[in-house]
Amino acid sequence: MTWLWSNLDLVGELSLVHLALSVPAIILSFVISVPIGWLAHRYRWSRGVLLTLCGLLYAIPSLALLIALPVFTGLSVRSPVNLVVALTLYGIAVIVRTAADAFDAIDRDVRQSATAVGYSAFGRFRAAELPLAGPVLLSGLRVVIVSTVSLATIGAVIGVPSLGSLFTDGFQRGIQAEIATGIVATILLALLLDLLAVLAGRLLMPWTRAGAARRSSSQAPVVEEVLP
Amino acid sequence: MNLVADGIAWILDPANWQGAGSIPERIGQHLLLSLVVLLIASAIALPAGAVIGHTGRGKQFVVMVSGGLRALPTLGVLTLFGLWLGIGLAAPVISLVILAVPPLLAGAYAGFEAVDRRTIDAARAMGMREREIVGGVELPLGLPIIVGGVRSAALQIIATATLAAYVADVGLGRPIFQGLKTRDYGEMLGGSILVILLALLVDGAFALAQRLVVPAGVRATRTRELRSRPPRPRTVVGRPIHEGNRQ
Amino acid sequence: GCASGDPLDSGSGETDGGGETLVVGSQDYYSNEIIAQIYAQALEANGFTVDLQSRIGQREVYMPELESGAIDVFPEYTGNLLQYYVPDTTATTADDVYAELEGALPDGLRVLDQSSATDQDSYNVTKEFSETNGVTSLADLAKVETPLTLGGNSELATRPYGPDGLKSVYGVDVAFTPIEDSGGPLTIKALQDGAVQLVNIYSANPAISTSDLVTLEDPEGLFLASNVVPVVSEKVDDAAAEVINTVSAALTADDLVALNALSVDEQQSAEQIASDWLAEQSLF
Amino acid sequence: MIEFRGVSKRFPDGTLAVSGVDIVIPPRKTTVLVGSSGSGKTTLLRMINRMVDPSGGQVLIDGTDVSTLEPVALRRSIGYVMQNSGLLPHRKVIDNVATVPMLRGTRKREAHARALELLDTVGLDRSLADKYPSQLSGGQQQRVGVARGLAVDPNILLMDEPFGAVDPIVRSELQQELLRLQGELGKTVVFVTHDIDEAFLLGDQVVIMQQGGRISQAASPAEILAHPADDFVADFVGADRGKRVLHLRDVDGRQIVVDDDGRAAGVLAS
Amino acid sequence: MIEFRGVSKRFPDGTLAVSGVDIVIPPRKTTVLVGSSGSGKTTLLRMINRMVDPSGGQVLIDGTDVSTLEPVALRRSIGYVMQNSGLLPHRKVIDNVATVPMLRGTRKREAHARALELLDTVGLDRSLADKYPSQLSGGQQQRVGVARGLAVDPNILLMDEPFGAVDPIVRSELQQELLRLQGELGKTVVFVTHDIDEAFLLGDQVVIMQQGGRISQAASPAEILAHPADDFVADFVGADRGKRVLHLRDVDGRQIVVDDDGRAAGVLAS
Ligand SMILES: Nc1ncnc2c1ncn2[C@@H]1O[C@H](COP(=O)(O)OP(=O)(O)OP(=O)(O)O)[C@@H](O)[C@H]1O
Ligand SMILES: Nc1ncnc2c1ncn2[C@@H]1O[C@H](COP(=O)(O)OP(=O)(O)OP(=O)(O)O)[C@@H](O)[C@H]1O
Ligand SMILES: [Mg+2]
Ligand SMILES: [Mg+2]
Repeated sequence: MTWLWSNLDLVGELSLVHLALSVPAIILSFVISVPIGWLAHRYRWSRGVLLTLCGLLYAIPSLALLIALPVFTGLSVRSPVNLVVALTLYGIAVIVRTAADAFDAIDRDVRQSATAVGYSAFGRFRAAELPLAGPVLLSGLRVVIVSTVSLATIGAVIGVPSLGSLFTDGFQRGIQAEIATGIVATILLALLLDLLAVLAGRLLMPWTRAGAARRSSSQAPVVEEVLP
Repeated sequence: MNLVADGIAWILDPANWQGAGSIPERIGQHLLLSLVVLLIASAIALPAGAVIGHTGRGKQFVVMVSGGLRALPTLGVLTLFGLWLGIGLAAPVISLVILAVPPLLAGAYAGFEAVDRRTIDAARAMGMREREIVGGVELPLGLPIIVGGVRSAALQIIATATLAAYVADVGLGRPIFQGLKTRDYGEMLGGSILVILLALLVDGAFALAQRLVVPAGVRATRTRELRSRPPRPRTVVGRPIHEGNRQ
Repeated sequence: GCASGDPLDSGSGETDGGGETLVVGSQDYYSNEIIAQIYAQALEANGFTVDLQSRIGQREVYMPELESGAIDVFPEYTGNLLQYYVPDTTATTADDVYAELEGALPDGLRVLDQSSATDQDSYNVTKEFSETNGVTSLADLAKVETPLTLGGNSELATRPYGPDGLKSVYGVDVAFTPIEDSGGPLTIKALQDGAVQLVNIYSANPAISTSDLVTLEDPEGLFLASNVVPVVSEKVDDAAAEVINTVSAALTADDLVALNALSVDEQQSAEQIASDWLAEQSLF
Repeated sequence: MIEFRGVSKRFPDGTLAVSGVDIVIPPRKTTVLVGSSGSGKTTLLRMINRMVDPSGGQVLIDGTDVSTLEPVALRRSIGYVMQNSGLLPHRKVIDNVATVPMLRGTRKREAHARALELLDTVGLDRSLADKYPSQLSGGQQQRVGVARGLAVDPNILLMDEPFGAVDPIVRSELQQELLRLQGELGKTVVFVTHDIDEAFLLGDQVVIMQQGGRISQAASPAEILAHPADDFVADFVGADRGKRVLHLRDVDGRQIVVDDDGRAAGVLAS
Repeated sequence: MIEFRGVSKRFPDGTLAVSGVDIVIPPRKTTVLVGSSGSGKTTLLRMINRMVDPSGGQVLIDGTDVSTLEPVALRRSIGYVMQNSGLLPHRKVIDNVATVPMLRGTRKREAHARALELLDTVGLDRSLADKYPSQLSGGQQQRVGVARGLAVDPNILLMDEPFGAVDPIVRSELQQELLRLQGELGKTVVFVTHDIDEAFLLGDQVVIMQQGGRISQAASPAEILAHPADDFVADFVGADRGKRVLHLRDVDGRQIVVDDDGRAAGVLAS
């Protein structure tokens, strides 16, 4: 506790830095994954390829990715952009499958009725498929939020400051309170962003609440991340 | 790109295939560590997920635990336990178990949850006991999803077990750390490539297992889902009395 | 305070030609961070704009950035830095090392005055081990019967003074166990638990005295002298150099151990320790 | 004989699914519970094999209060057939049919032999025994469901909308089959449907239920048609066919029976 | 007028869903396609608004081959109502109804005003306008579906088992409502069902389809009853009500109409 009080500034600063690393990665991976997921859903043949490729990303050890990426991007190893790119890749690995499943799960009847009333292909995507995939996409986003915030700490090992710096520093100096603070701050940050996502979901998808009032069964699944 | 070539060269260098810390030894350590972690985590998460999936109670618990544990930064847990427990395998095993529990729990829960309630209801109405339902109906039908959870966990463990090298002289993380600190990027990438290959291999094996555990009768349905004809929507009535708990 | 600045402003300090902002970097090592803090605060106190980027990992990560001009001031250690550029150097004394280092640095980089404070690699054993085996010097290790394991950061495995150096200079065979905390508590715990018998700890580490360790003498000069020295880019003008040199002159070896103790034992932040020290020295 | 005495059921969430039901279900006859969705038919049915316990009143089988019986044993002694057959998708047809006997300890050989006979009974080819449920048509699955319900030769057979999800043609076939079977076996059948036509076809006694789980009328089909107990029953009985008040009309020399809306209902036998 | 000329459909997987269909659907009348599951009713229906394109033959609307029309525009000019209403669950009732007019460029105010009127037309309270579909009952949802189908005042209304998933009582209500509406609006309605009773009730022309997507008979209900084209039709027409050959029987002084199995079908008007 004493450590925390005398280092509140540091923790606050690192939290902001941590946010600045994870939020862009979260947003990017979401924005990139949705179209990929849609492709995987729309074109059956591409599904296996896309999902396997994205799953592959997950198999790359994070340290190795952080070091290897600059070879392709030309960035410096400890450039925050480098870390953001790596986090984005991991985010994509998590969310593409969920996105594909989200589009798969849309009620066929609704989809067909949207076609039947005369939506064009893109109109249908924008007006029906995207919002209807919303709840499942949100659940995927929530997983990405939590895992990205947690994974961003790894940057400390290669010199990108974040809450993870509290781990490496506390480790060297033998200050357990520092590490514990880092862990708790990371979790709080993840939960905070998660909460924001849930609130945003409520705001953007008011029908999910209306539906829940009547039948609670049709909510988004809790569990997303199980491979097929 | 020549970095990748360096990595491959490092792997192919016969000098790295013998003596202490040789590639086969590292791979063996990595696999063994991953296996131990997977077993421990499974022993914790699978029964818990099964109970929650079977009873339908505690869904919130699954969401909370898998969300909360996922938020736990592996590096932080590793260093914290490292300080407590010293060098060696204890700290990495603990932190990897924490990493593996969420997908396993989610998989087990989802596997049990995914079984058609009407099938379970029918089994109960026929007079199957709860354990007969769990073992004879839910487990075989949910197995593909459960194995999916194990697969996902295994993949993450193998990729992350590299961190074990932070506090223990074990696994394919060693060449990665060592290469990182000595600017021998060939060694580092070589280690990474090995980890990726290992992960792919294990993932492939699980993918196969996942196909194999799909019950025969269920596989037959896969082909016919072309059209949707929902029967009249109906409720499953009542929380049936389980054997024994008379009121 | 001015710790890490805008997180998305990547390490490339060259972005704007303002020239006023000096980027001070530090290793991923608490002691080094304290020194960097001292440099930064001293520069700021003298009207320079400073961007302090702490904990940039190991030499392999930050040296390329120094060379590229992304970092302007970096606290370094003469011996270790020289070995980075001249792995097979034969210099061992502080002055020799400093002289050779000046020539070894790539274009665009130079070292300012070296400080009398040193923080060099040193091999340590527990007092108990020292007494039972009668070991006080690295040369004594050759006669120890039981197998020896050396603990230290993984880069130690390939350093000239690592296991290979021990073998060639002192004829000592050691196994190696990597412990990635730069001679921190884990290393000491491993030593005390008997997981390793010999550990590499920086000589300014206060744990050497608090944990009752014995630093083994190095009669053959396996380790190079390694004094604290600032490496700077061309952006550092004479006025700035003057400020840093004043700091270097004031910093003693005992000071450094004391500062480190404040960090590890009192758990004070680098920023705090640096400003207290500067205030106490009243250099400016 | 099954007897409901002042039976009510309020679910934990407050829904009153069944309220104050008194009814006697005669042995060896078919009693059909009919009513619209949510009227408590399923809840009532499931009280018989203790899948639901009443929150008030008693359910008696041959004079014994079921609440004194062990649920698992009770369920194993009562046949249960549901919509979508409820077959275990990962077991072959024959194993599905033999499930309950084997749970009760019958040896596999015997249970299988009996299961094959049951396939004959419900009019299925024995060659289907080694298929999985998903390889059968909906109608065949329902037959397997009935065979499974009969596997332990129970006195009581509960059927919850067993033909609700199949084709009209297949449904009609299954209804005829059930009539035949019941003629042969004479079980006490309790049958739930929401189709008044099916109720009138199959039921010796028809129980009309309304929202809130109350019984509006319980009598024979003809009795109900002739003397509906109240407007609800009259409405319900008529609802499914427009109106049940019929007229005769001559089309091309044949006597067509039409209803109030002029809709054709059938041809009068000449 | 809609005309099918030698229309066939073979799906890419080889299923022959419709084969050699020739039929004329008269304007301002209701034509009902009836047949058991998989007989190609939906496929046939969807060829009208180009949700499915025939693999052989032509579909003409008022003499124009639909394959020359732009699918999206065509669909926007034809009402479509399906089972489970097919409402967009994330849009309020009023937005659902106003979808197509707004797609066609009608201004939001106007489209909403018209949508409110349509709610009246289909007998829904205007207060439901701001609810989401999931907050309505099944019957209400179907009404909204019909309102949406009528929103652009189309000449043609396609209805694919619109009442298949609702309660018998509600279904009967909706059927009456549709009859009333059709009396007022006089659209060309093509209606799919697998319920022969519903077909006879609603259809001016009833088209009986059999497996393989062939038409067995297309005629008025009375005509079909009086002269079924073949055994299949006779069977199918009879299937749903046991037998349609009826007899009169006296119960307590009232004339009850019963079928061959002695099952009560109704009461003869005295
Ligand atoms: N487990 C439960 N918890 C709460 N309410 C329930 C439960 N099961 C049923 N109900 C409610 O009890 C009422 C009666 O349900 P029940 O399933 O018995 O009706 P039903 O007549 O069988 O309807 P259906 O024709 O749809 O099968 C309904 O309002 C239903 O929503
Ligand atoms: N997209 C498709 N691809 C392949 N086969 C299809 C497709 N759509 C329908 N079929 C097949 O074509 C046949 C006719 O289907 P259709 O949906 O028209 O029947 P239906 O009469 O509407 O049946 P239902 O009453 O079940 O709705 C069926 O055998 C069906 O399996
Ligand atoms: Mg029911
Ligand atoms: Mg259809």
